[in-house]
Amino acid sequence: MRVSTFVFTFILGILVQFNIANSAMAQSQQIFPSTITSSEQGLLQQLTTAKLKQTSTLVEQLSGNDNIALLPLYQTLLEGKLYYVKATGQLLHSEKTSSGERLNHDVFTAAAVTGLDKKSIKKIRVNNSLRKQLRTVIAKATLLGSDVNLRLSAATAILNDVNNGNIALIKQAKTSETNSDIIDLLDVAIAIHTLDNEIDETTLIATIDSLSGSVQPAARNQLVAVRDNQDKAQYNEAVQNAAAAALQTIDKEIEFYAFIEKLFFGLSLGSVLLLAAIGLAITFGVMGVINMAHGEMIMLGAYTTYVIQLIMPNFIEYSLWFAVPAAFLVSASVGVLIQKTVIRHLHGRPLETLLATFGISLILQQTVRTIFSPLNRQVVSPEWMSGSLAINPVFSLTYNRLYIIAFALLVFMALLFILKKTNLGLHVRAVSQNRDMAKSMGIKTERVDAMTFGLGSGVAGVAGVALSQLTNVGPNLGQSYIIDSFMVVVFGGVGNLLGTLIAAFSLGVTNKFLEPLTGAVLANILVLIFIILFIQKRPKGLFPQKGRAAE
Amino acid sequence: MKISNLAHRETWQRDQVWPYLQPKEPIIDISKNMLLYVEDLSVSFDGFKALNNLNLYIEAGELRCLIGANGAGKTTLMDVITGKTTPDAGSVYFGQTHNLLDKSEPEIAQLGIGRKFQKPTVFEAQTVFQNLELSLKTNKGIWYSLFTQLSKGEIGRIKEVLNTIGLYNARNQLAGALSHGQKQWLEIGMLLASEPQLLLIDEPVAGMTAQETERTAELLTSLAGDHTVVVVEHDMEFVRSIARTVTVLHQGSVLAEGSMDQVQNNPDVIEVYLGEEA
Amino acid sequence: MSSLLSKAAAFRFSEGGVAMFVGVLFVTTLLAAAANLLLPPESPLHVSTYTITLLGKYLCYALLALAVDIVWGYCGILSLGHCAFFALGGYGMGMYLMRQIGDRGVYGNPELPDFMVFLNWDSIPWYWQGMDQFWFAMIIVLAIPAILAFVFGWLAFRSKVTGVYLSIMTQALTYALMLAFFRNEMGFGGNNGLTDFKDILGFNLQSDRTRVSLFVITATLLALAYVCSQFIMRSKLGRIVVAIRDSESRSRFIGYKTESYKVWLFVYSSLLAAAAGALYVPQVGIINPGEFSPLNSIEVVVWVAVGGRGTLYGAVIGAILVNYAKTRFTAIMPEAWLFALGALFVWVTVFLPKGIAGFCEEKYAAFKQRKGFNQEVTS
Amino acid sequence: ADTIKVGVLHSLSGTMAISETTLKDTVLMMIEEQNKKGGLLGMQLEPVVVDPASNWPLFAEKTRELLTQEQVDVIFGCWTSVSRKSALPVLEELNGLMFYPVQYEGEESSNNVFYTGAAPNQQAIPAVDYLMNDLEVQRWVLAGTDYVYPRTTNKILESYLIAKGVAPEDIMVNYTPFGHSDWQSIVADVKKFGGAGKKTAVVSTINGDANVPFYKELANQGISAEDIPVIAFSVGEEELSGIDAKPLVGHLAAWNYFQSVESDANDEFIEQWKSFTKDPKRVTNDPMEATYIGFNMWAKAVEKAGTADVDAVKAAMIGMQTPNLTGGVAVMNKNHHLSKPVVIGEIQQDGQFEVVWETEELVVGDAWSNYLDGSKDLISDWTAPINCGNYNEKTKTCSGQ
Amino acid sequence: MITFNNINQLYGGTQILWDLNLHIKPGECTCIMGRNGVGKTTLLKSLMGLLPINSGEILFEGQSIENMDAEQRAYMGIGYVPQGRDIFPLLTVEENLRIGLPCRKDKAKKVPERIFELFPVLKDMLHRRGGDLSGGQQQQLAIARALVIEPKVLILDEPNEGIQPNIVKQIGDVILKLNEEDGLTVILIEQKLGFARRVGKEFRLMEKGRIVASDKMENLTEELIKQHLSV
Ligand SMILES: Nc1ncnc2c1ncn2[C@@H]1O[C@H](COP(=O)(O)OP(=O)(O)OP(=O)(O)O)[C@@H](O)[C@H]1O
Ligand SMILES: Nc1ncnc2c1ncn2[C@@H]1O[C@H](COP(=O)(O)OP(=O)(O)OP(=O)(O)O)[C@@H](O)[C@H]1O
Ligand SMILES: [Mg+2]
Ligand SMILES: [Mg+2]
Repeated sequence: MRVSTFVFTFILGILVQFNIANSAMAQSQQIFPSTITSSEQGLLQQLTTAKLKQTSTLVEQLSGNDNIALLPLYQTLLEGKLYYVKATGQLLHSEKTSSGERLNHDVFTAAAVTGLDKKSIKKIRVNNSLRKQLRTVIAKATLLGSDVNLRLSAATAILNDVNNGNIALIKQAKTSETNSDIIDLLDVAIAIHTLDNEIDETTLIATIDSLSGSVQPAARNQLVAVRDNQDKAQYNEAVQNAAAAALQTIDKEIEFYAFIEKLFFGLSLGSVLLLAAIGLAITFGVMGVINMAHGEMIMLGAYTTYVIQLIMPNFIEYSLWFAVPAAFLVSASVGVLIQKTVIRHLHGRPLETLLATFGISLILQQTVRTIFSPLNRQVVSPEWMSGSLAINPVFSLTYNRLYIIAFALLVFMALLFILKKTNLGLHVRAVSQNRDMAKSMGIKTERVDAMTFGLGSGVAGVAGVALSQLTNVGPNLGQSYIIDSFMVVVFGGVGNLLGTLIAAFSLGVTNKFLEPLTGAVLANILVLIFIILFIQKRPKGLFPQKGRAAE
Repeated sequence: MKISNLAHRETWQRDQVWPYLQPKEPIIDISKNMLLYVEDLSVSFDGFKALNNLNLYIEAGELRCLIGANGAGKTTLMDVITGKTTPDAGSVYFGQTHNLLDKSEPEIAQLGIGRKFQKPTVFEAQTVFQNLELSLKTNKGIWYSLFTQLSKGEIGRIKEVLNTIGLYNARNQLAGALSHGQKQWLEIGMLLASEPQLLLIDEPVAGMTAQETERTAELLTSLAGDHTVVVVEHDMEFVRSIARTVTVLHQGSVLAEGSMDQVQNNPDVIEVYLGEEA
Repeated sequence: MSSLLSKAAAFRFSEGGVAMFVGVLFVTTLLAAAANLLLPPESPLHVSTYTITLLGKYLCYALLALAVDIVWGYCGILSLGHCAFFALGGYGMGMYLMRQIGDRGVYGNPELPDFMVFLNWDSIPWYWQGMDQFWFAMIIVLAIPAILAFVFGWLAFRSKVTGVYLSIMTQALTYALMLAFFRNEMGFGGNNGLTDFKDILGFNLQSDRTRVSLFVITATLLALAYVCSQFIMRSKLGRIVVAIRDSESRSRFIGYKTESYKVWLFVYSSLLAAAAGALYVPQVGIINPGEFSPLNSIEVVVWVAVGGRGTLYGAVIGAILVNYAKTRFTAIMPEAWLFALGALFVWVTVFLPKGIAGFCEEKYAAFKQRKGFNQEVTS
Repeated sequence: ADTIKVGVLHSLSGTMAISETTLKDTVLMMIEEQNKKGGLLGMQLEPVVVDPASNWPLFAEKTRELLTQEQVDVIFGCWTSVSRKSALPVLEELNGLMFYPVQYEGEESSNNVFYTGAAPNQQAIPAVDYLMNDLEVQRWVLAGTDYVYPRTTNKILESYLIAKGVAPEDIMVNYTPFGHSDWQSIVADVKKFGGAGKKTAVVSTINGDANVPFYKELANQGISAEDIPVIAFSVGEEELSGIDAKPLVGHLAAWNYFQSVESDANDEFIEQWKSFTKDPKRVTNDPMEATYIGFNMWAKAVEKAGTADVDAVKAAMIGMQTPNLTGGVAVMNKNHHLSKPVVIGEIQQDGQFEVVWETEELVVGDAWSNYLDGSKDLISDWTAPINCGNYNEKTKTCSGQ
Repeated sequence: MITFNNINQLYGGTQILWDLNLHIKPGECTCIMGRNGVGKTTLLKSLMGLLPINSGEILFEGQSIENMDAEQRAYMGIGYVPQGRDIFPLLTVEENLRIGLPCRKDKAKKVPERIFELFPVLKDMLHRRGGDLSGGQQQQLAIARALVIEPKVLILDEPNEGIQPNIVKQIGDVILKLNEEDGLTVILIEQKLGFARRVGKEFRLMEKGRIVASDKMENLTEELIKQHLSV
């Protein structure tokens, strides 16, 4: 216990440090200065009084001149941070810091504006269509810019909206572009434009061929349009056949990626199952405690993540690094507590642990409800966990899932190591097999029990951190995983860690391959039935404990 | 079965009025005077050969001793005969007709093969009396068990067994509370109560005093003849006192077979099993 | 000598016990029924219809607990999915009651239940055929759970699925059923389930008379099930079952086909559960897939444990007590009742390992010993 | 009696506690407020809170308990349809009175229930209209949790969309189980469906806990509100307060009320709520407004009737008007449903909604959808001479009676 | 070395040990004998701390240990070979042996070679699960396992049960060697007279939970045997 208090204070100390550093960083953010024509100035003034529907026309007019100087305005508006001072009409970039105070800057001069209260400024509202419009405007303005990432997103954005108005810009961009990814995109854009406007058959066919390797949805849609078009004479049979052939190639490729994608989905579902089940594989699989409160250990881990984020609001990006050990400690201590107060009295009565831990799970849930309210709590995903790694337009891997797969494997390895290679592991197994004999061999059974249960619970807590990134953090979090966890452990073979791993992944993958065929509900049911039938074939799971002793 | 008895059966005992409710006596064809055929039996566990091309024939009414080094495969052999372990190859026949390999444990038991385990196994949560009651030789069907009552004869039989195994005073004790040796006795008792044709007895005298050992020896000798008995034991004195034919197993196959004297003087047996002095 | 048998560990309940149990049950039932029907509502002794329905519900739960106890307490088969049979029985009855509504539903369709009209079904699905006949519905009520229990049991016990593996599989079973019944395509009303029943066998379900009758019928059935189970458990079959619980392999080696015994018992138990479910539905007025929820089944196990497993009356007491506690707690301390309930479970398992029944028996035995009632068994 | 008893039938534990506890608190707050004003008819209001624990049969049991044991005069309660359906027969048998404050699938009108939440025509249809007209959506994903509300709503929407000329292959319907947490495949499908070059939107009737992982997955797979907006009917401020709203910005919800609506009544209500819960961060939501309206209407009806007697109050309720929180008035119609405004809002970073569209006038709640075969001809009218919840205008009969 | 003073022990309601007094001399090999069910195993379990005693005192090297946990007693140097072997069935033979290492004074990390010299079979079986071994092999493993903790006293409960004759002899040699060469104190429960006579220096006869005779092994007369051991 003393160790854990120490670690806690230590973490807290660090958190405070970083908090300070981070808010300092936020302040130093810059907004570009600029100069603006007077006609634009007039439009800008109208912005403050315009209704939402008019805003869009104003933006259109503003963007007519392609004035790069207005970029900060668009950007601020897009982020929903554009405000104006009611009295003067001055446009502000206004942002709330996590401590609740508002920082106001002039949009164009970036000069700080102070002395304004909540009532004296008003937000300029944006909606989806406006945002979309702004993005296109920004794309146009940045397509020739110097920032590669901006250019890339601009090129991607423009792909969905190639028209005679911007084709010149696209072509110009292509001549000066050096980045090959962007060039590819621009090529596709030009090809789309060509398909739409060209009438020469050979050019059309050549363009179609050039698109046949591209899995860009825009390109595909254009090809579909060509193939199915009845009206335009230039799309004669040859052209349409070429389009159909190109589509076939594309579809084959898409299908391939769809397969890989499904596999990835399956693995990632599997990793979630693994994380949820792995603590149970210890408390239940190794110690034989039918721990119905396992789900609540996961829940505690998730809530710990929430609390950590509360403590360090400016440091969300790194919060998970603290949450993992903290969740481990919290869940482990609760686990040890449960072990010392309840489970200890239930040696040799495994089925009864089910009842007691069921009671404990009710208590824990209600405790959390009382402390944190029954509402879900908000756990923020750090930036590096959001978004996806785009391999191509039809196949991308979401970062959070990638990290979670890696994390699950890591936790798994660590546990495997502890159980197989350390004395603790050996002692745990000995105690679970023959308590009296273990005692006679000098093993401190009580301590081993507490540590094992703590370990299993702690790992569940760690799983909670990961799950907080995927789903709700609420009092019912645990319940939704408990059945799956048991299913995984049993399917894999009780007491076999490797079995748990394989069971989790195979169930995940099976589920994800079934889902498109049957729908999510039926897929779930089928997997359950599959497990039930499978157990008939192998009554002790995938990896049964073999040998005489198992009988 | 006496005639009068039969009549009594048909009219008075409800469960036995209908022939289909009577326990069917399995017919064991021992016309060749052989009860058990074990041929070319091989068993392996993860590549380890516990039994290796084993051949063994047991005559009806025989008392056979099976000895052999630790790990020679004696218990495994019994496991195969009673249906607990499925062999890789070979055949096991009970009489001329019953292939034991395609039968389940209860079927084999109902055929009349009883077994005592090396490590005593009894129903720990039931009393000694109930342990014996459950092992009685009767119909083992569900509906029968639901409506049956212990008959006078059966109670007498249980008492008799209780006396034989010296646990009469402990009859109301839970079997789980018996000492190791007492459990051994109880298990032998259960075997007696079930009156099997073939008794497979794994190390009956382990943990018994010299006198108890003697008593066991007498008991087994008296059983032979009506029953066929196969005994595994490491206690050479005991083996000597009961043995007519002795089979020595080694590394899963038969090393030697013959009378006690022959076996005892077999140099191979001395080397791998008995040690010089025995 | 045979009286000696009744001394056996698991069969401590004396002959008088059955009579006592049935007696107490009947007296209470009849008194409550009479107090409801005969006494005017103002009378202080009047038992309200609310109480009657509540009691009826408890008795259904008691029957369910009995079913669980029989497989768990006596045979060691810890079923975490017994509510599947309960709910299936309930659905059978629910279907019958649905068909009884006839054209009194909101859409006035004489044939289709409301939810089917609602989802544009044009005819009644085949598995709803015949459910308007009471006798047929009752056959279905018992047959479907029994068949399910048989198939599941046969598969599982034959392949020697035991212990927690079996428990988790039963859980998977009920979970799968829950998901399936949640599906609207199944034609059982999806999440809303079956509700808004009007009458049963022509009797208005809302009338006090019908309620009281249902209550009395439940009590009778519980008594019947109790006597029947007691008979089974005290027969040799009961002892074999306990033997299987303690050492299945030993039982096999003395010639018992343990899988058949287990299947038999499992089916018997599922029948009790189904009957409980069928009686439950008209009394509470709704059946919905939530009844399949694995947590419900676990709760039933907890009732049995609290009452004392391995004793029939323990299961009954446990079910009634825990549910009564639930009713009280949810009313008097709505925010904290889960604490109380959770603590109760923990406390009972740790301090009363044999449940309330076990505790009482121990005390009773000690009391008898003190009083010098030493009844040595003579044989 | 010297008090008027008000039953509160909301789950305080189990899966529904997350939503329903708030409503329990709302009722308690309203009661406290009313008592400060001197109660009703000179009597204090006494709340009777019970916990049906998200267990449907318990709703029936607790309703009976409230009506017969506690003898309450009115019940505020239920969230899910199934809980209402469970309580309904008891209410009708014992002639109780219940106010149901949640948006639901319609297709019901009981003499003993007043429905103060939205019927499908007060939420779903306007929402689709908005998407179609303002956002020019051409392809539709109807995603819902597999239970009655989404099924019905989607059914209504499907026939509505087809009536509006949308091709069936431009509609994708998907159902998931309760609490579904792995949305990878479905979101990928939506992405594919939306990648076909036509403006696509998701109409979400996804319930409860399943929303968080759904939106997270949308964001992670790079689907933004500008590409494929999601309009939800079950996501309100309360739900958003438990979500990191960053990835949701721009997605939509259709309700009859948002906390961000600017009106004096609303400001006051929010203030009151925050001080009642002693939590300055507590948010308000649509079902709370429905509870607010229901409670005030009931109070007014009691005063008008001069008694808390159920029949008298029921009669007094019809035609009753009380201010709602969006600055207008709510009217109770003959079919026991309200007339309400419909507002559509975009989710903001702070978990609030920004109103982007609202109906010009009040929409009358329709108990029986005009877009379902079975219910086209049904109306509900609880005044003489019809006095029926499901009156068939064609056959001129009241079915089920 | 070990002294039992007035030990009483009950299982639930039934008393097994009655005012039992026993003294074990250091460096001796003491044989405890008695019929089935007289309480020999119970006595050893009480010594090991696996069964609580109801009254009385147990002294180990002068220190009273009746309140200590079994694990402490193991650390103090009591090595236990139980009746029925109690191998950890799912651990490999090697792991079964390694369990005891932390108890050793020298904190060795590996199972000492000596063990395999005494029981060569185990060497070949290091990686097989303990539970798979034949009964006799398990028994040898159990003895080896107890020796790993380097005990000062070795207590053996019917160590020859189910062991082939030549190994029985070996075990006898091992016990003699440990006892005579290393000076290890040995307490042995043995039913087979021959073996007891060969390795035992002292004997104690038990009946109904009491020690009824104790003396040097030479003095174990036929009469005593008849009186206390025969049925
Ligand atoms: N289930 C099993 N898995 C792996 N190995 C096994 C199994 N059963 C038996 N063995 C091995 O087979 C060999 C023979 O074992 P068995 O028990 O038959 O010997 P035994 O002759 O009865 O010996 P003992 O006299 O010591 O009891 C042993 O080496 C044992 O380790
Ligand atoms: N768990 C228990 N509960 C109740 N009584 C028990 C228990 N274990 C043993 N006994 C009783 O204690 C007595 C002594 O048992 P113990 O095992 O010590 O005998 P033992 O002398 O070692 O016999 P054996 O030579 O058969 O091993 C026996 O009569 C037995 O019935
Ligand atoms: Mg053997
Ligand atoms: Mg002993």
